[in-house]
Amino acid sequence: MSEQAHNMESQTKAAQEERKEFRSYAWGIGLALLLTVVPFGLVQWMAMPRVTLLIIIGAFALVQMLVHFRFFLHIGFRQKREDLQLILFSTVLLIIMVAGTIWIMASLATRMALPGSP
Amino acid sequence: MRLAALCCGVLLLAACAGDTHLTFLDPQGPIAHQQRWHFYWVLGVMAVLVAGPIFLLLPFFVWRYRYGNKKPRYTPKWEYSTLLEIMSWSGPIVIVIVLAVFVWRDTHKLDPYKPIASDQAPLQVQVIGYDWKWLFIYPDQGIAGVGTLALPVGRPVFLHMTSATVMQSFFIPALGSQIYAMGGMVSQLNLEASKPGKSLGENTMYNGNGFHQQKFTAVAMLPADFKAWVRKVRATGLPLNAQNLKVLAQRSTRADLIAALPGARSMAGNVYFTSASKSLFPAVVKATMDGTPTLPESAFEHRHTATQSGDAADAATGKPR
Amino acid sequence: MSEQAIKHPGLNLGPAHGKDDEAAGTVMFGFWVFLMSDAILFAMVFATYVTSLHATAGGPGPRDLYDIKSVFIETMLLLASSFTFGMASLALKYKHRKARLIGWMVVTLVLGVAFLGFELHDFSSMFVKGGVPSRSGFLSAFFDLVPLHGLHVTAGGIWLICLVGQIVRYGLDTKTKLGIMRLALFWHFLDIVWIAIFSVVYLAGLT
Amino acid sequence: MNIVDPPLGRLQWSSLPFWDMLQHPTKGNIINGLIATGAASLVVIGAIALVVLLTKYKLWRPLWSNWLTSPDHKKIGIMYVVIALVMLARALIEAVLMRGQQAFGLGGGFLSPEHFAQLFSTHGTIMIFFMAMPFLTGVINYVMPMQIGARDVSFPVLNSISLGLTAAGAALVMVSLVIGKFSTGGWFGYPPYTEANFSPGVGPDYWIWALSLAGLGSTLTGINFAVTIYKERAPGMQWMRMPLFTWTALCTAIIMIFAMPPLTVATAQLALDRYLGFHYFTNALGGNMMNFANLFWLFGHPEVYILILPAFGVYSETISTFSGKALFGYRSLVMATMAIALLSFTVWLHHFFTMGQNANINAVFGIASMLIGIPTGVKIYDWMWTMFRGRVRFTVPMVYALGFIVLFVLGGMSGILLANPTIDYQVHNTVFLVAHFHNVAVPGVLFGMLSAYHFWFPKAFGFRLNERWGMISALCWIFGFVGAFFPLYALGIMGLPRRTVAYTEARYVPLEWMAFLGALLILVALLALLWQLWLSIRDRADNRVFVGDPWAGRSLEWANSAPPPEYNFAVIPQIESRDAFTAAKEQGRAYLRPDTYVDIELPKNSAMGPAIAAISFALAFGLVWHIWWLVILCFLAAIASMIIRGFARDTRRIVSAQQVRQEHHRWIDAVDQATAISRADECTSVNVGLARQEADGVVP
Repeated sequence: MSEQAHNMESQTKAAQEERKEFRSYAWGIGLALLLTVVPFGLVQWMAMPRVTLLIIIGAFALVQMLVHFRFFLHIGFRQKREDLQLILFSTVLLIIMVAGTIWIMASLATRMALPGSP
Repeated sequence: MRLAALCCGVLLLAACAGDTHLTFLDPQGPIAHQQRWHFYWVLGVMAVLVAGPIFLLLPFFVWRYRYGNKKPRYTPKWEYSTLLEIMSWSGPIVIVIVLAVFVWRDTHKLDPYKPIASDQAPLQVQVIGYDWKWLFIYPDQGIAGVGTLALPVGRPVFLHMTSATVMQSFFIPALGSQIYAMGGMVSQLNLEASKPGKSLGENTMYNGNGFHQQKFTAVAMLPADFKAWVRKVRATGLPLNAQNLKVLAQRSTRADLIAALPGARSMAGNVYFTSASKSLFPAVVKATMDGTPTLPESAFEHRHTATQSGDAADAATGKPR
Repeated sequence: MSEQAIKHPGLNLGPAHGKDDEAAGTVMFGFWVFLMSDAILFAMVFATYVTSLHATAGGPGPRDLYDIKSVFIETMLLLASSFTFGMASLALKYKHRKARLIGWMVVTLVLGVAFLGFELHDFSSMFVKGGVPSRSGFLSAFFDLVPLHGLHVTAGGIWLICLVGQIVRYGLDTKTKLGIMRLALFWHFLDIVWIAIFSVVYLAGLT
Repeated sequence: MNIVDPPLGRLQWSSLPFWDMLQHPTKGNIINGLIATGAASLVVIGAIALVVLLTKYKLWRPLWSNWLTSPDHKKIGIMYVVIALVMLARALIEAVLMRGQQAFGLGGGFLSPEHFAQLFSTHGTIMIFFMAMPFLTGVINYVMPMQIGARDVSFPVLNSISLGLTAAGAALVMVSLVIGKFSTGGWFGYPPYTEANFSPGVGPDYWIWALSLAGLGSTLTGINFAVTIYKERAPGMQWMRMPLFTWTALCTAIIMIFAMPPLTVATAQLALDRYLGFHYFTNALGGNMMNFANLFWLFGHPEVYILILPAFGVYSETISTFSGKALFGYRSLVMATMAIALLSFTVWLHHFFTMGQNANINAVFGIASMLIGIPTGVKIYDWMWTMFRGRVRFTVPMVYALGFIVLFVLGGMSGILLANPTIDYQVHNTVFLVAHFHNVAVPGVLFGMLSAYHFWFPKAFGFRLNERWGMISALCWIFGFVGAFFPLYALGIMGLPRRTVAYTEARYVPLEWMAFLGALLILVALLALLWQLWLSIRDRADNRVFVGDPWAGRSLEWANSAPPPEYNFAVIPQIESRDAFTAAKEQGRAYLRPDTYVDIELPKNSAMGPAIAAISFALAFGLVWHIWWLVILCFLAAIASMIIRGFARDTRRIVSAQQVRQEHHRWIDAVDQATAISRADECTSVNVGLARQEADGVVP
């Protein structure tokens, strides 16, 4: 293969790659927009039970975070393992810390209240 | 090590010999009694199963396989044995599982918030932590005191506590658990004394220069003596009014407080109050929570209503409900 | 080839970048670790906020203070800036002219500054309504969480200006490229934090 | 916060330690004033003496260019250890003062309550953040990159910045001796006591900013170490071939990365409360001090394992080396280390069982705490099986290791007792707790670090430490520890709260005296350690181990000269098994001359470390004293220095292949001339660092 042909080929390959990555960003922004607009709309215009609304907001937020990780930060399951390991491990610790804190503080809040007050 | 443990044991026995009961190893009530049992039990399990094997094997290995001893086998590359690995893991796992079962059961059984089963209604006491003294309010009797927590023997005591200043920890070792008292919050503690006697009471959470003087005596007395004590306090106590409470709330030790309240000098190192209203404790909690320095007027009821409610409660004292 | 392209999460340099691509491995991993540490920091501030929700101490609460329209605009600005930074990353990776890269970066900066402007406006209108941090535990927690994100965005903005300076001064050498890649991670990460903020703080607060 | 504060903020003449004594010369004030002034003068005189000596011997330039600005992980490691030893001396003297006060504390004593409170606060803060942390960070810095066959850590200049931040924090604590007073709120500084309305002085501010600087430094260090171990391992150094010390370093680094943020949040929120009137932890207006307890221990408990894991790693190395045997149960030890690292994040609540949460929570966290006993127990057993059928040499590092095992088992037992909420209700906040955590921290951290100090000192400086005085010191540490802390178990059970300046209970006195005598013995141990250092430096010519392997070491840090060249290895080694250096020695490829040498690229010196140290110290000092112009200036300077560093390009330099060849040949020549010695002679001057190889199963 001549030098020039090789160059040509790598250029077209690069162009393909670029289109692929651009589509990834475009998908990302599209999904993110959708996942943002819906909960905002629900809060603004829809009357529904508070708990349902909270669950929907939470679910949309989680999905949107995944979308950002996937399409903007290019995290996937084909990565070198250490990076994914790092993120999953951090998530586990984050959940332990936050869930533990809320569990403890909620228990304390109920048990520290002045008897006879709400 | 065994020797050290023995020495400690002897010293503890000596410690029990004094006038004031200092420790849960010399329990004065059912809670501390159970805690003593847990302590010995866990200690025993670990001494036998954990420390025992290690303290036997370690000196033996170290001596037998010392560099100067050429006789025993030397296997510089030996680094794995399935049997030993299984033993190393399974031993601690079994011990922890056994202990975990007991921890789960006992933690629920001895939750400080859990009322003590009894055929008598618990005596209500409200505790307010000040720097550096505890104020004990007996809302049903309409009295309050600093320096002595009087308890009738055989009747559960239900304490509500808060702090008017920083975080403190209320603790009578010979009777039972300690628990934090915090500003704007109310924590609870259930105790019971099973025999008459004096026990050490204290704050264990550092709160400034007078911290080490923040002690009191928990005096367990027979029900009749308790009634007499209540009457005596009512007869001799100072009124718990806004002015006296202001003096009480200053950062001062009990000795300073007595010096500042001339009427308290005849109370043998204690300060007793009458006309302690039921609304005082919630008022202090609320005021601390709101950051308001002075209590509302409603926290101090008129003397005769307090006495009336006190009498009513007095009549109920000791009677099964 | 495609294995190369997905070597490091976040924004890659292509294999055509040669030595720079190799150098990216350690630096980008290090920055990911830093981001995860930062994520724990935010998580703890979130936890404080959630546990302080009822600590309004009689002061104004979420419904009295939050303005959903403004938050929506802020969200759109930040989302758009994430996308424009993505475009800058593509320009960097596929070796387009410097002008294109700088152009996208400047657009990102403008969006970021606009976001900060709206946020500051939010804060000032909260102050007017009595929502100052020293009013209650709840407001303290709010003014820990949201401005912390704002400070991160500010830092990102300053960093972005410095990087543009480095591009102008040194061109696209290894260090500049790695800098842009790290800032891209940082910027997208802040967007993810913002998702949590608008959901947990604003939307949940207004239900 | 008052913007129109005077130019020097809160700084006044009364901030000096002898002011009170001169204004109100009562007996108590004079005693306390003299002690405080004495301590302050020690700091000032020490600083002046240092400056004079440096000037007299014209050492400023070498200090600057060889040490302070050096990005070399070995030098940074040594500087960390120096900080740790200086701070150890101070905190230990404070401990002896406190024990002395309590021995005389029946109804009084000689220290004022406030002075006593400053002592326990600084003692705890220093021992955790400015003794243990720098010590272990220093040891890891020195050893770990060599153990994995790397030239340096991943981010050498960041390493230097981390050191600068730690040094600035330590300096802030030292300055608090001279100007103003340190916090009286203990090392965990619980609000609301540390809030502005209960502690209006500068004390808690000193505490907040010292911790913030140290915490930031540790976060960056953790990132650096973790990335180094992930990315810089020599070819063939697979995960399961890494020495155990490197494994513990990795787990420690991971904990640093994830455990420091809660501390940063807690101290920052406390600072906002104090400076700007926020209400995170105040009594009033919705503040909640329980949040602080929760956040602090979310950091505080993992911190315990940051401290203890590297020591576990050190013991794994020393026990294996001085038993002349491969480490038993490597896989189990690795798994146990990782299990401890993960579990360390699930037990924080056991520091406040008595706060009032429900029994389910207490029981869950109690059981989780006991779970840590499992991997720890496995480790102890595996170390014992390492000695089994080995040849145990009673060197100083090994004596520390043996002392550790015995004492640590007892500390672990008291830990299991405390993990029972029902028992914790009885001994929490008493000196039983103090005895427990010293019983795990002193053998588990300090002994480990001293073991490491004796083990790797010859590698770092090229000569061995005096064994005789090392042994005296080690025995004094061990027996002094027993004397100082076992009585506290009994005292705690007798209801003596921690942090008590005085007491009225006569039954405490005999035990207090036992503890005081133990503390004095520990002081002797420290003096013996200093004396040993002096003797060893004096006699260094007789104890040189330039060949680099004085203890028949097993891992790669022994595979170069002592001290090692700045690039660690002339040729990056290829690793084929665990215990890489032992394998190389056995196969006869430990001391080869390679055919070719190549240029080695190293980072250039950078002033970023000392610059950040100076700026962050001044920034923190300004914050403590409300000197706002200084704060603003330093804040801008910090940002400017980072921007300038971002624009720096010429940051690498080359060590030529020629120079590498020269240095390497000099070392190999020394190896060729050296006589290999048997282990019986390792503590004599015949030991120049070459170990005799024997056939398998024959004692060398």
